[in-house]
Amino acid sequence: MKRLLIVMCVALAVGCIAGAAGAAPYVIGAIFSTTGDNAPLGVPERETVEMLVKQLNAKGGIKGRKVKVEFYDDGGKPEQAVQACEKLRANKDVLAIIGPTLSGPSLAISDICQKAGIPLVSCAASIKIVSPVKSYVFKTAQSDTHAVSKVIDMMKRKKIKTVGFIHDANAFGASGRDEWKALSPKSGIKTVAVESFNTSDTDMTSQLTSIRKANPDAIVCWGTNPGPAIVAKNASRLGLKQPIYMSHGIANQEFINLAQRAAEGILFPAGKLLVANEIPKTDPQRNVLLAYSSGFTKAYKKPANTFGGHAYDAFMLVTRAIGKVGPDRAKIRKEIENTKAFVGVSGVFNFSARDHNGLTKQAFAPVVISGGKWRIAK
Amino acid sequence: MEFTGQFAQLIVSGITSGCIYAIVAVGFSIIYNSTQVINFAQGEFVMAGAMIAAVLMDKTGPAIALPLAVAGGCALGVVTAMFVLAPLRKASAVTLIIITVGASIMYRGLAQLFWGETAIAVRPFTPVIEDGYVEDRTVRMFGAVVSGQELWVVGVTAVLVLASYLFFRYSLVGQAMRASASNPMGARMCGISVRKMILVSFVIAAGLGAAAGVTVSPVFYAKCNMGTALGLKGFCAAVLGGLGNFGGAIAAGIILGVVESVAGGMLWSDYKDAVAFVILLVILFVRPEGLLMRRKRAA
Amino acid sequence: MMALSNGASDGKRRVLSPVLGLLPYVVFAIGIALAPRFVGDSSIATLIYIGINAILCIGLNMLMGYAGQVSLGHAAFFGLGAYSSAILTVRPIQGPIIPGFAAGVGLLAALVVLISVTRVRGWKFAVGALALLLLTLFGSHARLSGVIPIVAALAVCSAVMAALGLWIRIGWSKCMYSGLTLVVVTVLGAWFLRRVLAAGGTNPWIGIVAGVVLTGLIAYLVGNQVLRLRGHYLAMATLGFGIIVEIVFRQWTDVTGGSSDGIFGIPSIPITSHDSLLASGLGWLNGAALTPQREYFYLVWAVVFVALVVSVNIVRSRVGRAMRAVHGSEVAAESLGVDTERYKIQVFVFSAVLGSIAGSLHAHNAGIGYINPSEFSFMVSVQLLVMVVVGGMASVWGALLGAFVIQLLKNWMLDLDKAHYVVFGIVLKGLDPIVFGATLILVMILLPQGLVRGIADSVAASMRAATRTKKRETESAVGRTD
Amino acid sequence: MDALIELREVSRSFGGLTAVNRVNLQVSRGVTTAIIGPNGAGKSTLLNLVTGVIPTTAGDIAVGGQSVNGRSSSEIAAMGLARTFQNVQLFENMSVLENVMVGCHSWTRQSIVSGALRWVGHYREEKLIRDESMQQLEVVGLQEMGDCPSGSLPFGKQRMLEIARALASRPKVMMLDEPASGLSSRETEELADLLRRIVANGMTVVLVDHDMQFIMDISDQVVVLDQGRKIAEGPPSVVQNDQQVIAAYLGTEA
Repeated sequence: MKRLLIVMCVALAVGCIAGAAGAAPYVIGAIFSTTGDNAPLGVPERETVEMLVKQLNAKGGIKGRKVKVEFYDDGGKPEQAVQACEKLRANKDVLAIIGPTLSGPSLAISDICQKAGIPLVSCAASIKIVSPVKSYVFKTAQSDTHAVSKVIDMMKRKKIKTVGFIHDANAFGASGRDEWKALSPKSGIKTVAVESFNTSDTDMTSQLTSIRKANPDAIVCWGTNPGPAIVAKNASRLGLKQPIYMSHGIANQEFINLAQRAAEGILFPAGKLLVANEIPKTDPQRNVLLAYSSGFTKAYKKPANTFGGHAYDAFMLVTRAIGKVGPDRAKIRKEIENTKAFVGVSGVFNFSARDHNGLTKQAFAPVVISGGKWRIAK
Repeated sequence: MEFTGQFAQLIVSGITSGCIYAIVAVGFSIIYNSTQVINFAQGEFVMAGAMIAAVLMDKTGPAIALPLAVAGGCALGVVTAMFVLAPLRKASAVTLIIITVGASIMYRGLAQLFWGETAIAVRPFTPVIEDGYVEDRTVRMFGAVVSGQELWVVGVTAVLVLASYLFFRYSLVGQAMRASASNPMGARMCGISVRKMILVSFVIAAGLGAAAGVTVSPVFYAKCNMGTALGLKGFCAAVLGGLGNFGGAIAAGIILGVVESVAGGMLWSDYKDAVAFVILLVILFVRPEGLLMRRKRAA
Repeated sequence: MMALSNGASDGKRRVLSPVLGLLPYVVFAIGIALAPRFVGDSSIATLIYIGINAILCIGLNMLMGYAGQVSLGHAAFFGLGAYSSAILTVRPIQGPIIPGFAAGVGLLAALVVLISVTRVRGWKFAVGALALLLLTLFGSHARLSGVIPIVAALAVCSAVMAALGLWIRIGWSKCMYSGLTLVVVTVLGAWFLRRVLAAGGTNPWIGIVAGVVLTGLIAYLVGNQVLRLRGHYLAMATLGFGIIVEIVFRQWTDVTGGSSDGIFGIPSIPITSHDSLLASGLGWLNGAALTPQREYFYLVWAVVFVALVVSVNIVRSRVGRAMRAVHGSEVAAESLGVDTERYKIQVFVFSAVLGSIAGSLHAHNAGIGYINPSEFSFMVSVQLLVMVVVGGMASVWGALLGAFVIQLLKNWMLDLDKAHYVVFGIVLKGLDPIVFGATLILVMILLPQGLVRGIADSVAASMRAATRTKKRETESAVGRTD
Repeated sequence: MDALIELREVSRSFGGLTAVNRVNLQVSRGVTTAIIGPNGAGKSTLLNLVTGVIPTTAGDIAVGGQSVNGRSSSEIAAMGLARTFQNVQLFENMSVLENVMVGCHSWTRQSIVSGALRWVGHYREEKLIRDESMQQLEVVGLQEMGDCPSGSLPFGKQRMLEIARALASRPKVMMLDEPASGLSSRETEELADLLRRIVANGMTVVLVDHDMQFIMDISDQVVVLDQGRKIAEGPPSVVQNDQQVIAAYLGTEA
């Protein structure tokens, strides 16, 4: 009797749920990391797209035809992203794919989308997604090159000559380190120490001690939560006086909750979303940012963050293209490639055949944390 | 902050993580002694304690959250004991290892499902609340800055270790457990229900783990996947100290914490995590019964 | 008459059994050949993943199911194969690293020769290993190019090791071989890597072979030390080894590309040129145009078929029985002259080699060609454990079934996440760890031998019961003559 | 007569306790030797010393003329020494026939590669192994049960299977560790009959047991151990009446 029970329950688990038959609406695929270590990045992206679809369909969709988004979760794993992408590719109605959240999965499926001729608009940071350029592959997140060059600008203003660099060992941190190694020598900034920590590390005192030995003018920490918050706490406990610069990876409330007082005075480049109310009226992004952040906070009772912003831009780019050229993958690709001066949350996009990211370092605003809030750094 | 200050700071943070490795190692030894089983889910007990405390802390305050967290950990211990005891008749070492590995990843998945993936800040036991920030008291000790919570960690560790030592040495149940560990058949002869003893050993090990989780999470954070790393490092300490040997487990835990912290600071930080596992492999190859144990009789 | 019928039935059984024996393979081969015809593109990708996991599981099953040695770090061999192939085909090792890397591989080979030839152990092994290490460090500084330095190095190394062999009495000639291997492999390795760098990457087949060689060396060395341990110590050692290898993949960015980009743009492995007979044959089988992905499907599943046949052959051979005896009772096997340590290492290396081949196939996966350290982490080792456990600890076909069931389960959970059900306010997502953990526990408690063995045993037992009753009836009916 | 097993001044101690104390012993070809003694006399330890399961503390053991110390028990077995165990150690994950086929391991040569690729020598040797195993099964009367799982056999049959398996390794000398313990009188008789047939085929057998009646009418030579020391040696009739043996072992029989 026991064996029967087991065989039955496994069979039940294997029974597939019949996919919903594609109705008339335009179908867009979306792959985000809503589980696993990087859920804090993927969840707001999925919520943003769900909000935007509701808003769009409430206004009658694109020229009267509703929009339907097929959400998949890749759990931050390249293999799972490939499985999801294969399911989307098999569905002929899918016009474009938004996401994935992370560089690894994006690189894994970029070839599939390129060969299958499906426009892919990734929300991940790594520059390798769009260089060498693949005609069908775009990305809306600011590249690490932009973030790093923004940090270097912020440092030049403070006349900083030597830096201690510490980064998370995961994809985000390693990509930041590679860009830093490439760009910092050009602007005369010497890196006197490079340290790394594991994503699940709970104590970075040893790394910070060896940075302190090198006695740099400033410290740069590149990673996504919760690592950088621990670096901030350990640094303040060690009494490190140098200014601490971090990456746009800490641009969410979780960082401030964890770091508490240690977050004071930390400078980092972030999408203008965080300081939307402070940016001057003349900036074209102002009302887009305010509309998005208020809409998101009303819908989900938590502040919007820049990762959600990447998904906002991706969705907008795709739906605008469909609106202009109709449901044809090749035309949509060409339309996105020719998009000029598109005011998004992550910045003002100017795509071209050679630049499938369309952003410059102006997409970032210099932000400082003071009084537990984000402020524009002078 | 010349060289000695930095070194002292490394030692302090090493001792803090070392204490947690020590308690997890003691948890491993308690369960190993009574069931010859390596309980892979030991790290998840620490996570359970930390997460329950973090989730309840704001709603109910520390007075209720902390005991509830330890109780939650013990409940998890009972459930794990049930899984391990179920196939006991035809249980080979392979089966039991696979069961505890399964339990470990299942608990981690459940924690992620119910409490989400974000890292939750936990209020220290003795916080200093200034202008809206919940900060932890710090005190300078021989050149290094030590936070109040770290002192709590060392204190609680000492208390827990002492309590478990006294329990196994002098209390009736403790001796019954040691009896059933060394000779299950003999223990049954004296009317000790070995099943109940195994259950009690899981509850104690889980309680210790949860208490460790509650105490250490304010130092950094509580997150659903913190259990795995702590469990593995704790196991390295348990093997370093000689499986089943309490004193060895405690000493080895602290040694491992300090060595890892100093090696990370002085040598190269990229491979800081690998230090514990390299030590594990060297120990397993050279002296499987651990550094601090007398060479066990070969028979 | 009784003997005759008995003989006849035996005769019939003996003629029948090879045919019966081959039946499952024929059915399996036909299944592979015709599957792409009835299956859409997205399922082809899933089937390729199932195939790659099946090769891994067959290897792990031999190690855990038959030889009873638990490994919680099997993803490390999967990773070693993948990275060897990817590095040698797309991202050749840069100039400055080559001498060091080649010296490292030389040291590995020398250690393997030292152990396998002299069967030395304990402090004597430590002394030998230390000597080889010093020679390697010394050798890697001296520029080993040009005939004279190489011959000099050969002389020095073999002399030193021979002297060492004499001194600690483990046979000077055997020790000399390890010295020779050190220099030869280092020089050959450096030459090969420079050629690969110059050519910007070799063709995939050489990558696979190199992966198998490297993984085999490492597996032999680790296995030699690890397999003397019992039960949970062995599980822990393999777990530690797996985590160290993953950290190296993540941190050694100059060689492995680290965790940010991993290695991308890895070409697929073409098995036919487009106008060849095989291409048209496969095209006919496939019913539609032969896309690179379907071509890759045939390659992967051909390797699965070979792995299956080889594994079943080994299980049903002298060495296979020796391995299963080690699992049954190690002391009894020793008492029958089975050198348990040697066979444990052989099956450990065999499962590592299969893991390496699966890794190479994963790296060259058609249309993807991307690998990242997160694909070789501890969780992947646990997933392999689940597949082997579900399929059945001691059944090669079970490993295949385990790979199918778990991959379909993962796909089904992908759809479950898509549906985004909300139960009591909790969004059902990320159920993989829960389902896999629960499966491990349930199967180990209710059905320790796993699905296939569980079913096979009950079928076999009922068949045997049936034949015994039939035989008893014929005997009673005819009346025993002897 | 050349001695198949020779023990010179062999002793073994665990910490303070000396289990075997300077024992000298010779087992010659064709002489069925029994080693008896009260429980805890060191019989099983002696057996484990000879088969290399545990190393000796002092003294030297030779099997077939070659010294044994430092060799693994598989090397010693390959020298022609087979044994059975006090608590039966069958390969329960394998069938009855397969158990015996493992016995043929030491005198066969097929490697993992020839097994995997079904090299030419494979089938020839497999047939050889299968026939030898069936023959051994016939000796112990288990040829019908070839395909059943070994775990499903009744206890008596399991002991017989273990002996068949040991025979399959074509040993020069066989050491049986308390073969009669746990057997019914009919099974003990069956076992005695089997042993007689095996000895008749020229096999040298060493019995380690404390079932006096079973020992006395089978063995040619009896060695008595007490507290690890050899206190008597000789034919069964002599040993039976030796006062020292009676005092130490048979106790107050009268």
